Amino acid sequence: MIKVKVEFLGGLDIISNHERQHKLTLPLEEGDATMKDVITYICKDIITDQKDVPVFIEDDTVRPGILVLINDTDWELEDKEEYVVESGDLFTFTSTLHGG
Amino acid sequence: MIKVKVEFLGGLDIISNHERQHKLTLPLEEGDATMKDVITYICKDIITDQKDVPVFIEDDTVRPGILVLINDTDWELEDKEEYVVESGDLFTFTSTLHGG
Amino acid sequence: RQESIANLSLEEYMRYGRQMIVPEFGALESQLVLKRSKILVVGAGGLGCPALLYLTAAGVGEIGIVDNDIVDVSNLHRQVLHSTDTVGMLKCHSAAVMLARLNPHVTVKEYPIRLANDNVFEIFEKYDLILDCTDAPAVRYLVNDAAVILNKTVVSGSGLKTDGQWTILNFAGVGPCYRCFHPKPPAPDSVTSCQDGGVLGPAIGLIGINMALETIKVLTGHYKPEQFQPFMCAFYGYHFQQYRTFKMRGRQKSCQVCGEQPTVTRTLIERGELNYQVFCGRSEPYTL
Amino acid sequence: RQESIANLSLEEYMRYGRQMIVPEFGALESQLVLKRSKILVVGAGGLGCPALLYLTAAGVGEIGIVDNDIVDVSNLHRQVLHSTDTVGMLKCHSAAVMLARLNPHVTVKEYPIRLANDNVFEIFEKYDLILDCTDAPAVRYLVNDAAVILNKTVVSGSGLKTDGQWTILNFAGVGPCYRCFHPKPPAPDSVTSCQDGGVLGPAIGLIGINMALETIKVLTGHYKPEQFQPFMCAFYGYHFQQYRTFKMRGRQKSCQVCGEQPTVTRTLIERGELNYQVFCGRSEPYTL
Ligand SMILES: [Zn+2]
Ligand SMILES: [Zn+2]
Repeated sequence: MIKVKVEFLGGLDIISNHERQHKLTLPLEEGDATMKDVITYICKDIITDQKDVPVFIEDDTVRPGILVLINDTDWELEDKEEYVVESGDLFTFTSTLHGG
Repeated sequence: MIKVKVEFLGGLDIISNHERQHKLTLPLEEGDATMKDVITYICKDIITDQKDVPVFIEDDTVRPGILVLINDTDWELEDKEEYVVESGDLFTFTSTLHGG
Repeated sequence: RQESIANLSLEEYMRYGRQMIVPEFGALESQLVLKRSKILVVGAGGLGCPALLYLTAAGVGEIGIVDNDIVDVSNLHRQVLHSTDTVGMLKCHSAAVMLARLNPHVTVKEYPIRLANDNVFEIFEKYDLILDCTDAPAVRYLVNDAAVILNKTVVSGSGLKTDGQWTILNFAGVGPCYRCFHPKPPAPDSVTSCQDGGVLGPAIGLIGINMALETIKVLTGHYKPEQFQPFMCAFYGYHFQQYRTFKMRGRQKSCQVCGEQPTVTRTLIERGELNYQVFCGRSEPYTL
Repeated sequence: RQESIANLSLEEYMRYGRQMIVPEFGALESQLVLKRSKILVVGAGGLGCPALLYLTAAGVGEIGIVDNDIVDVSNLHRQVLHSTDTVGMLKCHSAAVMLARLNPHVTVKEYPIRLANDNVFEIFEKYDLILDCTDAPAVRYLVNDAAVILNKTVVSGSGLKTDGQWTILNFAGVGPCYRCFHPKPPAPDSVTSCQDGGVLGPAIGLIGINMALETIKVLTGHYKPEQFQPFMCAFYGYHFQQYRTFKMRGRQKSCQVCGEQPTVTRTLIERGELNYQVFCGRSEPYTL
């Protein structure tokens, strides 16, 4: 069991009943779970309405325009989907904004 | 040995050669060290010039006008001097500003 | 006909439309709350200028400005409501002229006076919320004490050089006040004003705008007395982690003005028995 | 005699004195750097207004403003450089008039045009640094590509409703660019402008002021190419932890404009072979 936190910011909370912060328990052991599992369980356990999954996922990964941060660091610096999850991690998903 | 971080912000870095972030190692065991020890070791190991100690300490505690935060929480909520230190703690000391 | 659109004219409806559609703001109801609100900005300097600009633009009904200072050319790098052609004018008047151009629906009242023990209560009584945009501890304690005694929320900010802080004091009569955070005044040698220590314009401007946003959130009911979490935000402009939010203590039972046995009272202040200059250990009088 | 004080007049010396004494700023030398600098602000809206105000106040030598839009009353709750009596005027002109009053030492150039493939290079070439204060992905990619090709740093901000973001792109020709962060454009259905989605004035204003501060830090040499840490700051106005600083990826070798084998080139853009509207999947043309 790995306990992590998930945040949807910048308007992305529309896919989770406007809840911005979530606790997520992965039924996996530390060392076995990767970011890919986190995404799978977000789709399964956090996204309220399965019709909203395409707002979050496109071509089997997080949709362009959504920034992914692992403990406040760009996931591009952390192996992206291959990142090995630790208890207490914070995963932030925030929409890129365009207004001015 | 307990390793913690210490920050001097809001201009208080004048007492430590303008270094804002410091690593501090306390030669004590977890459970034995309190905030009082942190303050003692800051005066001994971090404050560059002992003449600057009165900028930090008055009447045996942190000087009025300096906010003390333990892991971003007001030390008033954390037992102040009696707080039991854990490895990885962040102690922030920031001057209260008055300008407008 | 125009007035019948729930007390906003068609022009106001168009003017405020883009903030009324923001879900967190609260639509027409919140716009009407803003229109009915009266707020007082103490100090029209580096903090007050941006706070005044954005609160006037947002449509707060009445705004009072307390400042007895005169616009100086050395203010203009940060006090962006004033301009080269208002140098020498009273700041509260220079500000009022500019704000009237921006939004004629807002009533601006000018108080070209120094806030003091003998005038603070009669001015504060007229307003719902106070913005502390002042520049010295003595006047900050005075603003706090009068606001606590009159049960007004204070949105408070301060800055110096590249850094700043802001918070909400005495929120709805239940949150902590300035004396809860600072029961003892700072030593005079640790106090520096922007005029003496310098300040970057955008650094102090940021704090003023944040104060404007917090004021809108307080007025429109975003913060609830039963859920309010005391906080202080801090900004360090030349630091990688520029912004920090600190979780702060609640109201202190031992507080001398908002606690269980207050020693600071209206009578004490009005009779001049509490001398804020002496309390803060300064020989010279403060200026805003 | 006055001009001899190291190229600042006595009036400028007094005007900028309070920022020159801030140690992090860099004294007279940095003030002279600002005076010699030329910056371009693309968009005089919710982000551009506060950025222009504070950069003009700080004494940047020349500021160009690109905007072909007209002041509308629905802009005034957030676009605080404009005013009720400039409704109907070109935004770049309304802004220029106000800025001249604030600081006559700054040269303001107006570009009342829509930034496009066939004009972006000739305009950008004249400036040292670009502020991206625009309102749609298509123009953000255009700004980025032209700046990367001309080796200009971009200070970029954006916002919507209660939230915002800002970052430094293509810093000194070594930092990551907009395409490094966003190799694929967002789906058109996920893109909302402030005009359509709404925005709170102080929320977008905060981002613009932060952009002004970052611009000053870039121009005065606070960031060094060898030590630059890519970042993105994010603001969530109705969240307890309002501000976050994210550590971001560096320049990407695979980037289509700043990478090892760029496919986006000046020729491609100027010939119109890269259609930014089509790239971003939008049928209607962008507006600033
Ligand atoms: Zn109190
Ligand atoms: Zn790139």
